[in-house]
Amino acid sequence: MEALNIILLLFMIVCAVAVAATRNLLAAVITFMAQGLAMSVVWILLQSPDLAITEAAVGAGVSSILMFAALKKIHAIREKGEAEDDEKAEE
Amino acid sequence: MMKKQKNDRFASFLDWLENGGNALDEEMQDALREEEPEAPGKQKREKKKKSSDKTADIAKKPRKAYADSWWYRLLAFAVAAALIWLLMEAVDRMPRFGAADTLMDSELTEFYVEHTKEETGAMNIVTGIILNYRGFDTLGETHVLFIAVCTVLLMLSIYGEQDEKKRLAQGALERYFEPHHDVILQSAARLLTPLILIFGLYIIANGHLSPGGGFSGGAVLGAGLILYQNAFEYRKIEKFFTYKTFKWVSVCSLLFYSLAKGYHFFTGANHLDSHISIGTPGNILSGGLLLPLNFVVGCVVACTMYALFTMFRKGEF
Amino acid sequence: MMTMVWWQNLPLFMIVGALVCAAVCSVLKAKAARAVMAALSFLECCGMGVLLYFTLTKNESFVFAMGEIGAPFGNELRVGAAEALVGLLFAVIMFLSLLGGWKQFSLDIAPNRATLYGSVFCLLTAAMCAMTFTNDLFTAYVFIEISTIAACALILSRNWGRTMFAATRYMIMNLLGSGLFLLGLSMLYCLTGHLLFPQLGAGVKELLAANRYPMPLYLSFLLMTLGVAIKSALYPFHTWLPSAYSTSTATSSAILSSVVSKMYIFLLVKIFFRAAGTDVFARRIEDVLFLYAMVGVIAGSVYAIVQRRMMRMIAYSSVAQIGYIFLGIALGTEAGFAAALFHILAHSAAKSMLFLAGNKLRSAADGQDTFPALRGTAKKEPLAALAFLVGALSLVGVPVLGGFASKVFLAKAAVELGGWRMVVVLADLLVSTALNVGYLLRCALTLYRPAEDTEARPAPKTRDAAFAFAMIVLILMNLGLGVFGAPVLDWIQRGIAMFV
Amino acid sequence: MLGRVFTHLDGLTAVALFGIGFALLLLDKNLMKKIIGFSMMDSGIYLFLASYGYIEGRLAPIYAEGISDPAAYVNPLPAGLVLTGIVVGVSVTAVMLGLTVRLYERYHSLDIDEIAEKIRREGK
Repeated sequence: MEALNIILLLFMIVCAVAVAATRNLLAAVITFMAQGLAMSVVWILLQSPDLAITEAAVGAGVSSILMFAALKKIHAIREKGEAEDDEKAEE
Repeated sequence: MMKKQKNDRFASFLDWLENGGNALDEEMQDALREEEPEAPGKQKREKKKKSSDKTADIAKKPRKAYADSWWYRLLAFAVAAALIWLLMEAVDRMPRFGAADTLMDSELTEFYVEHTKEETGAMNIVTGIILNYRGFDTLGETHVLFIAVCTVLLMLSIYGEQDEKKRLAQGALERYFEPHHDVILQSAARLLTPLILIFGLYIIANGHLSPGGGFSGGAVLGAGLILYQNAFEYRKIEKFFTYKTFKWVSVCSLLFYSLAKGYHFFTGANHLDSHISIGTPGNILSGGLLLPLNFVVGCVVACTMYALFTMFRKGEF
Repeated sequence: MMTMVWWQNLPLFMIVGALVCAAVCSVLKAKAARAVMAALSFLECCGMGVLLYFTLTKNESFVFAMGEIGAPFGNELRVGAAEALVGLLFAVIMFLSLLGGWKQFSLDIAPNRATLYGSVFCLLTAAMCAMTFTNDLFTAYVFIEISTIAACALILSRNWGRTMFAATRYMIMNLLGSGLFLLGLSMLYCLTGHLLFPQLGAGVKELLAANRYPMPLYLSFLLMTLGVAIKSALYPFHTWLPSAYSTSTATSSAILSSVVSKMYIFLLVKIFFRAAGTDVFARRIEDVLFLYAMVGVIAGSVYAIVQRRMMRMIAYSSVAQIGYIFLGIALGTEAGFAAALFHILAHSAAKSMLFLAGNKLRSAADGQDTFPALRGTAKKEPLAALAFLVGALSLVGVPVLGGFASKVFLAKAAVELGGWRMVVVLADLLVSTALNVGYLLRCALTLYRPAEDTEARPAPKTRDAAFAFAMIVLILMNLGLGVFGAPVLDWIQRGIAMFV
Repeated sequence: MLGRVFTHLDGLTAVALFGIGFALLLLDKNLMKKIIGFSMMDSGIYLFLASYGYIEGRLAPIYAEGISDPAAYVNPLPAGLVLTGIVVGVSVTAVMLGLTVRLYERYHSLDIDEIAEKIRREGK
């Protein structure tokens, strides 16, 4: 148990550093999601199953889904807007 | 020229100081701009433009280059390190982890463990706490979700006249180009959605008996709806879930929640009999208000999550 | 177990009523939503008034347990004279700001958004009541988040890209603030094992007496103070303030400047008084605050002086005024706290009036708020200009107005304390008064100077009864705070006595 | 100095997450990264809170058959607080995401300085 705990905690720190270092937003969101899932396992180890379920469903689940949706929206705008933007820049 | 460069660097440093890494106050920026003599400043800017063309990512203006400079990153690192060090010092001096002699493990734990079952009828002590003893916090929390939806809706409805058309066009486009025949996704969704929804309901209904409750179950329900919406067309989900459904379900849930909790607080503080029976702890139909409150919270959370996702995806709801 | 008298149930009804109104507002039509908003804020004023009357006549505070079980196991509200007085002020300002911006409301906010705005407004009212009354640190955090999001929505309610950016910056700074607050709160909880103020205070005292964990305790209070300071725009953390206040609508900026940021400060006063205690330990935190406040008073005024636009100038003057409030808190004596609370009252009354009047004048000058454009607007909007003048005079500290009384109380508190703090406070007061004269009166006089192009035809006079009513009440409030400063201060002192 | 920290790994991790998240929220230029930083900061605090509620060898706060001794369960209150906190955090994240999407729609950038620059130009 102790070993699992240590591995998970280390994994979370590595994830946090990776999020800070990466420039790819999609990768950052996915890494963050992985960190949330590790967190939910840690909470089981800390004897709080309520938190584990909530973190998996809300923290790692829905909030990452919302981030993905926002990223997708931004991507759609980028593809559509790039042409317009270039025109403006040329002006 | 050297001096100029220094000046610019100083200006951007001021910029950073002023706004903690955010943007510069426009007035200040104007003032700083005016201090630089016009012509050389322009020249320099053009020069930088040329150099920045090579490094593809760096945008059209000189200030941006500053943001990517190494010592900016170093500074961010230093802030994080200093904060972590300070907090680690504090953690080091705090009570030991996992030991039973901390002050936190005091009368409160004892009280909750001894009384939750008889007073609230919950087998899950955490549910008993958040919906009964600290019900006011949770009431506020549910309204945080509500206000978040309101704010996002408000945000999305801020459009000028000509933007309105663009927005409608975009919504239509999104509808037109959504995947219609993704077979794998659709068959998976057909199989999984009912399971996910049932699982969500299970978590909600057993909130007072086992881990879970309105918040996690509601999020699972919301995720199920999101999956369904992603796999099939909007038209299909709009048969049973539109903006109107969302509005009425969440408003009714919130009203029920506020009124029930208000009644509970009122009778509790005045020491009146609330006429709500607790039942036999351990049964599914027990716990007085806990079960309906869990359901109501679940409805609010599910609606909120689905609504937020739809708004981000379509830009409207 | 004592049962509650009827008026002691009022806090509950006010909070739950506001939450119910918020839910109802979102399904109503725009007009009905506005009516609900106005009715709710009026009723809140009445409720606060009743509470103030009874707490003062009974001369004691009461505790309202949210549920059968009160402290230390459940949530609690606690109402005394100080809470009721500050709450009354907030409720009145919200009501008057709503009235003052009534006409512009329909111009700035499209009907499809009015219902949402109504919900947000009602939730902010609920958060205001809950934060004023709560006796529980974590409840305070939850309602801080509600008011943060509500404030963001209020900033957003106008049609500009610029407001969106202002709201983003506001959110970022405020999230940092709430993060620090939450961390401080959890550290404190981990150390003492309690969340309710009375038990927290006892726990802290016990720990300090035994000299256990002094550094984490100090750090946790410091983090909470820092969080609140960021959220209420104390000087070095004020960066989000000017653009947020100056770009939103009249109602929004009045509410933001005089209710939202003051709520946090009142919470801080409660934390200091009930949890930290007023002894040597709290001193060390107050010294940090003192430094920031001292610099903030001067720096805010200097920033305000260099502004070229009226709204931004008013916004920056808030930075200086918040410096005053923190200066009072940082004195650490009871007189200092009383002076700080009085300055909350005086500044809120003056600043909301300035924002409302300023918005009116700006629209009289065709949406321009540079000083040349504002010339001669006094003729078009005499009442607004008068209100602006009164507000400016009050902030400068002219006798018979609220601002003067509060400066006198602050100086008195400093003199009582003596030492180097007295010298610093008095010097600060002198310098900043001189600076205040510089920018506020310059601006007020600009309004009365004739316009440069005399050709401009006078705009058709708009009748705006709600605005006129709000302005007159606010002017009277400023006068009242100045004339009856001593009795109000007495109420505050009695309220503070009830705190402990 | 740090002798005891290593017996409190959860606290250490929590503090590290808080620090990294704080720095991201304060100093990163990218709005999306700021939002992730905020969530990370919050989760650090929750881990901190929950880890102090834990006592070795005790059960989760759900009544088990036949055990009614208070000393057999961990402190349930931190779990309740964190539960509240998680939901509040998601709401705030959603609001920030909404703002980001709208700003991107208008200014075609996620970089907060670039947006400021564009707004300044727009104002003139």
